Amino acid sequence: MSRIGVFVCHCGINIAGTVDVERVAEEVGQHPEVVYATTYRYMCSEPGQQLVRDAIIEHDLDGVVVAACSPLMHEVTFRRAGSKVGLNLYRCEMANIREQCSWTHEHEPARATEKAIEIVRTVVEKVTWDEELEPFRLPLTKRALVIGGGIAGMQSALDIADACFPVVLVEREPRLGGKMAQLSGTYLNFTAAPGLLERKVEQVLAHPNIEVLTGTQVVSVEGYVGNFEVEVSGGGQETLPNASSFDIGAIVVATGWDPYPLERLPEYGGGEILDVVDGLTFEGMLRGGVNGCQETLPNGVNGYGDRPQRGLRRPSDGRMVREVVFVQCAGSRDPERGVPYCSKVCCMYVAKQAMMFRERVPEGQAYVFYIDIGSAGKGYDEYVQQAMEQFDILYLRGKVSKIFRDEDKVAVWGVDTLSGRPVEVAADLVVLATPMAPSYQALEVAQTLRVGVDQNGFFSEAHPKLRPVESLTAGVFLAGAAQGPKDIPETVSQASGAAAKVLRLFSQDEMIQEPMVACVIGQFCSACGACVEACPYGARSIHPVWHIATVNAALCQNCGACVVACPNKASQIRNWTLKQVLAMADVVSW
Amino acid sequence: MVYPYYPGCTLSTKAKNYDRSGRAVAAALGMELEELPEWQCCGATFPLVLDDSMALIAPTRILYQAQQAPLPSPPLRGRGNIHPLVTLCAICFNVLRRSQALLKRDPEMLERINWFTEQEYHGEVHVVHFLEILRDDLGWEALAERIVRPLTGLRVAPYYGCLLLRPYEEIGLDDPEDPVILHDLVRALGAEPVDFPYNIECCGSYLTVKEPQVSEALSRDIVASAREHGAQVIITACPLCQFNLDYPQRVSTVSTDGGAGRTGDEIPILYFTQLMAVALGLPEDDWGMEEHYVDPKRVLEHGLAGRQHRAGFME
Amino acid sequence: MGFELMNYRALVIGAGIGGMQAALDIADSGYEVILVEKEPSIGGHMAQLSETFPTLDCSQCILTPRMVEVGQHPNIRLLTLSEVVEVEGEVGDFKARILRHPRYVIEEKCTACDDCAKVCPVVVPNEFDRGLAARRAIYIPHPQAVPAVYTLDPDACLGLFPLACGKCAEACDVQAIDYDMAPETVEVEVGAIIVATGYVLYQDEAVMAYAYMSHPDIMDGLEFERLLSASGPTGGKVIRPSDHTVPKEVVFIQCAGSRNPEHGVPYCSKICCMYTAKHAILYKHRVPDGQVYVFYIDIRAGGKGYEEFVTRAMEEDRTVYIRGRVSKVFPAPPPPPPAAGGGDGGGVNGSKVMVWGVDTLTGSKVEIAADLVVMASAIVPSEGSRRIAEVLGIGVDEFGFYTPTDVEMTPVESGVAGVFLAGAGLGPQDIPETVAQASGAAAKVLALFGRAKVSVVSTDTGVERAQKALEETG
Amino acid sequence: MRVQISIDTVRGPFVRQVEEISGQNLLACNQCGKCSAGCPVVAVMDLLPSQAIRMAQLGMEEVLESNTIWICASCLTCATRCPKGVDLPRVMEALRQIALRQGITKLDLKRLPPELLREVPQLAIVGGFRKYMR
Repeated sequence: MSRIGVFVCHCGINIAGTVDVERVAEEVGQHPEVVYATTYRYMCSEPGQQLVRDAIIEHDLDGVVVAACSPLMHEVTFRRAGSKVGLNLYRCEMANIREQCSWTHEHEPARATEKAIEIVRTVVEKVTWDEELEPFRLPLTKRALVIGGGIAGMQSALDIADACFPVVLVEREPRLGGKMAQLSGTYLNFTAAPGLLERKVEQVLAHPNIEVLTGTQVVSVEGYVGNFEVEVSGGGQETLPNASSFDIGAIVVATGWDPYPLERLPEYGGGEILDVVDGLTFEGMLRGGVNGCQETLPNGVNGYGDRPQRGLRRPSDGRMVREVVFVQCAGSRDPERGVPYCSKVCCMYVAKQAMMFRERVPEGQAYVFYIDIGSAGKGYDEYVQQAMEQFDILYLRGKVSKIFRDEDKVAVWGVDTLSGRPVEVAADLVVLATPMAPSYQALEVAQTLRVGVDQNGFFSEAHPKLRPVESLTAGVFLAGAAQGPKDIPETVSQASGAAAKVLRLFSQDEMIQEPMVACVIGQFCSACGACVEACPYGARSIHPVWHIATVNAALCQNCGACVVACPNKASQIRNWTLKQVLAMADVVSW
Repeated sequence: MVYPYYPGCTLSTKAKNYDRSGRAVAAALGMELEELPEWQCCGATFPLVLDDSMALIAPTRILYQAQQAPLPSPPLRGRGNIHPLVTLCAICFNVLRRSQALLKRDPEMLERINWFTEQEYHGEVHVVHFLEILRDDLGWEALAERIVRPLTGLRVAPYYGCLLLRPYEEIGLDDPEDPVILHDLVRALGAEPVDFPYNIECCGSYLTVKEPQVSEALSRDIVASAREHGAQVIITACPLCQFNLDYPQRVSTVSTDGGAGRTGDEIPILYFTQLMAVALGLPEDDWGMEEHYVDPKRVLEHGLAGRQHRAGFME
Repeated sequence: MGFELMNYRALVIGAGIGGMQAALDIADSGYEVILVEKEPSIGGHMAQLSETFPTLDCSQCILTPRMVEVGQHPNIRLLTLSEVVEVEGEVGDFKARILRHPRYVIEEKCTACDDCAKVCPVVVPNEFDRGLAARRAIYIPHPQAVPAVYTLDPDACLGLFPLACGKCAEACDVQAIDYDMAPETVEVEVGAIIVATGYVLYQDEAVMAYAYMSHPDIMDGLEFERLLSASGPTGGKVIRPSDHTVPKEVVFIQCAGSRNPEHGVPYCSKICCMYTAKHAILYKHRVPDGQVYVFYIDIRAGGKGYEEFVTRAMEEDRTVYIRGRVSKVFPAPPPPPPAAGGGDGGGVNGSKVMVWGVDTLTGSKVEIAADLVVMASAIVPSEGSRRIAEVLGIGVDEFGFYTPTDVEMTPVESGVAGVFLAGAGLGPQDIPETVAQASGAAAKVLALFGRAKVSVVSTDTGVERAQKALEETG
Repeated sequence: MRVQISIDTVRGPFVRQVEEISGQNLLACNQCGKCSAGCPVVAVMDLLPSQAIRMAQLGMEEVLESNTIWICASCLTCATRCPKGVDLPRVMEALRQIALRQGITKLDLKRLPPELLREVPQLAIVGGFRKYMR
């Protein structure tokens, strides 16, 4: 017989507003394995946890069911609370009567209460058969891999390396710097980007703990947090050190972004009209001399000398640009034909580019078509105001509908929704603020790492609010625009954040792993190999000597594929055994 | 191959030349456009409101007629044994194709209309524009092979207008922003397509009966744009576009604003079928050139005869 | 870089979500953290929020596990009701003096049984609920507070010196109340400091031609959060403070004080567009037949799923966005006596709040008779930020926000070695940004400690490699 | 004159009618203005197309008095480019229908030059009847 305690949480009114929690405690208290059942307003609060701890001691409990929210929320809380007074971590379980009951059946309190009782009973059945388990301890390789040598990846690498852990920094391009190397300047300091970046690049290259592999890509990643085996390939041309495979403990993904293809904007003449360019191309033009990007130095870092030159020539015929039109949201905020999201950085870089243009071409005029000016944050709105007030940039609120070549001009058909007038500008050059799209290799990297991406192809963070730099794959962290559009300050902060997660991981001497993994009941196993084939993680094999299936606990992710595949019911998941599942199913009134 | 064909009102009256040249061209290419035995006006506008099923009755009757016609053999490419209905008029095409699409996705509406009309329309007719047959079934190369009088050097501006292209979701004939089908046709005829930015701008459509000055202004902009880009001829697939672009040029002062308004600046507006008839070497009777306000013959003859003097027609 | 002395211990000032995150990252890495919070409980503003954008996760549900984690962490020493008053020394060897205000309740003894508050005769507005509810002089800010202990508010109490009442001590079974508790100064030695003092909402009546304080049915965004919160004073029911009816028409005014260099602050407060959209959605969940209007200048929805979230407020919850500033908000004259049988209560009995604004898109002046007006007030640094900056010798801008050495390249570095910055004290930012940045600040501390721990073997290999790489790329 | 905005206007019968007849969610429009920017006939409209839908959003029935809804030629340029997938021609048609159903007639063929009337294709007249009369 077990001695199980059941603790039903009100969660304020979240549960108690719908479910009769007292009745749940009372009904479940009748169960033969349950020796104690009670309720409390917020079980997760400190007095609530104290109540659980006290009850474990007082009633000599060997199993606990907390009927409250999702286990994702508080399983760790209560397991930790129980373990303080000697309860085995794995004999403490959550019964989710909030997300799966009170919240979904708000309008049927009576039936919700019945359902809550059943939910709690099923978990009581599970705990009855739960084994006392102990976590595994695994070795940990304290070397980090950073994928992407842009500003994000370099910052992460520096922070990790500064803490004296070795870092392997892999960059697909022949040199470090990423997109920032293509910029003319950053928002707040027009001409500083090349210099700022150069210092960062030098720091990385000079750092004794960072191994930089440019012109290199990650080709395969095996293993798991703390113990990845990473293979990289230099595509032949670069000189790689002998080892093209590394033992890695943690990975930071900083693959950045690529510009949205201009060709997808046919109504703007994208890809067809030479004088319709995207923001990144215009950065190159500003960075270069009068003739645009041609004067960019081969190292890609610094395009012009001490002073920017006067004038700017356009790509098609080399004529001097006098009037330039910027079109914001060119492809973004367009769920119908472009991308649904706001690209976040365009409002600021357009203001910057327009001001830089005016510096270069004092007699010129810049127009900006916008829907909303998204200059959010301290100093940002002021920056755009400065563009309007001091640089005479004309902002027009309205989306452009059509752009076409009109003799030697580029005709822009727009609207000013504030005066209520359609407007037409005969421009020399048009800059489309196209959205930041995920790097063209992001999907490939995601698949290699087995990390999720969102519907737009950006890497998914573990939680949008509280775990913004972690992926859902243990040991893989996210930095920079790989996770979503971001400007440089945010990228740098976030890249350091990702580094913190790596440092936190590396602060341990060994890894702790959940013990709820697959196991094999030896006498049932016929060594048929079905589980080996079914396992997506390569955790199963047939023992050459004993000739039964075995489990590599470090690789097992507890997915259950082998359980389904096994014809003999020999493969089972610890604490999710068939016996338990059937006992739980028996409770439910179908 | 015999295809059921819906000419529509305008092609039976004011735009007989479109109908005549279209049938002649089809015949020359081995196709027969067989007029539906019984048809009525399609209504000229696809109902844009959700609470007006009456406007769907006429198109449905027409679609029903097509459903009753014998299947062509061989069928249209990729259409198996679905009954086709060929159109030339871009407006009729638009109304019929959209009506067909609506009836297919809204079985309730289909049932209601069938109840009204006391006919059993199944909702499966493929409304096809003759241009699509040329592109998808005949093919531009095959067409080019049949050309006996290549229009080499003739600069033709394809004007697409609205209803041949939009809405893309239901019409799907070509890229709505960057269409090429008429360009390709022009190339197949040996002529030179002229790209101009107004080629998908609206001519004003039926505004011509309410605000004629508005549609005239729109049309002038379109013609002027084509002219600026060096066009000698504009082709279209829509009788209303043809009228709206052609009619304002009837008087010698083509344009009152801007410089390009002298006599001799007029640009003939042809149906694509007329241009095809010329290139296929069909008898002049089949061209139907007499109905135009701007006489096309001058440009055609000159353009065809004096190919080496092509610059002479440009300002 | 060598270190003469390194205290492997960090001081984190401010225990909102930023400070908590930084503290956890450092503590989880095996270093000791002193976490100082001036309020009775940790959690900061995030604990006050109802749900969070854009996922509508319940704020307390995701926050309280973290709070508990902080409260129970073996490496975190939590000092609430405390302020850092003096810091001397330098990186690796800071000495900080921390003033601990008396709680008058012994933390180790209090069981949060509420017996004391039951007998306390004093009723004052509850700060946590932004004054929408009352508390006693002895109170706990909210049930999930960490530490989960009561606090005696000496200003509200009838009198401690001499003791005027004493009822709470009588009621306390565990003798946790100590009226003689005195302020105490704690001195700690730390190697690094993270400043995460956060923000408050701008509350200058002069800015508000909107008559903010004069009308109970005009409130700021945090008050509205408390109204929406299931654990708030109304249990999540949206009712008007004035007459407790359900408001049927709610006007939200964005940029109330922000983007207003003449009468407020010139900067954009960054988070208001998103939380206002959230308010609109949550209000509609609670009052399905209600109508929301949002006055805005620009919609700033930069972030993952943000644009889509605002779209949802418009399309699904039918929020009417009106592009234009509000010029004037004033109490409407009371309505004429209702005709017999008219009105079902919802806002009809009470007076309305008139909102005069403009729709710049049609070019018309508009007028809305609202039941409730919510203002997205500007975000300003919390009160103590200038003083903290002085104590630490770090820079602030004209508004009191901390200034990093380089906003773009070193956004969490203060300029004083060993002192790092995180969160809204640097400028308006939302939760994920704050959390990422706080981890970023933690990374700097971890790197500092890590570097000091490992004796760096300086070899030429790094320099050689760098030179080689430069040659290759050059 | 201040425009009174309230539930009675923004959720009033006019808004409902426009949405029902057009099948469009008026509030899906975020007023970016791309429709107005590309409209071929905007020059002679007294309201921008985006302003017409704006007035419909706010329940401003005066939109029926504007010439914009009658100038719109249903060319579908706006619908093709709208980033939010709003079918503005349907909204315009709904506005026209509401006006027409109130008994307004906008087409007087007698006012047309007789030579134009003689020449104009049939479908222009049929279309005109459909669009401007009831």
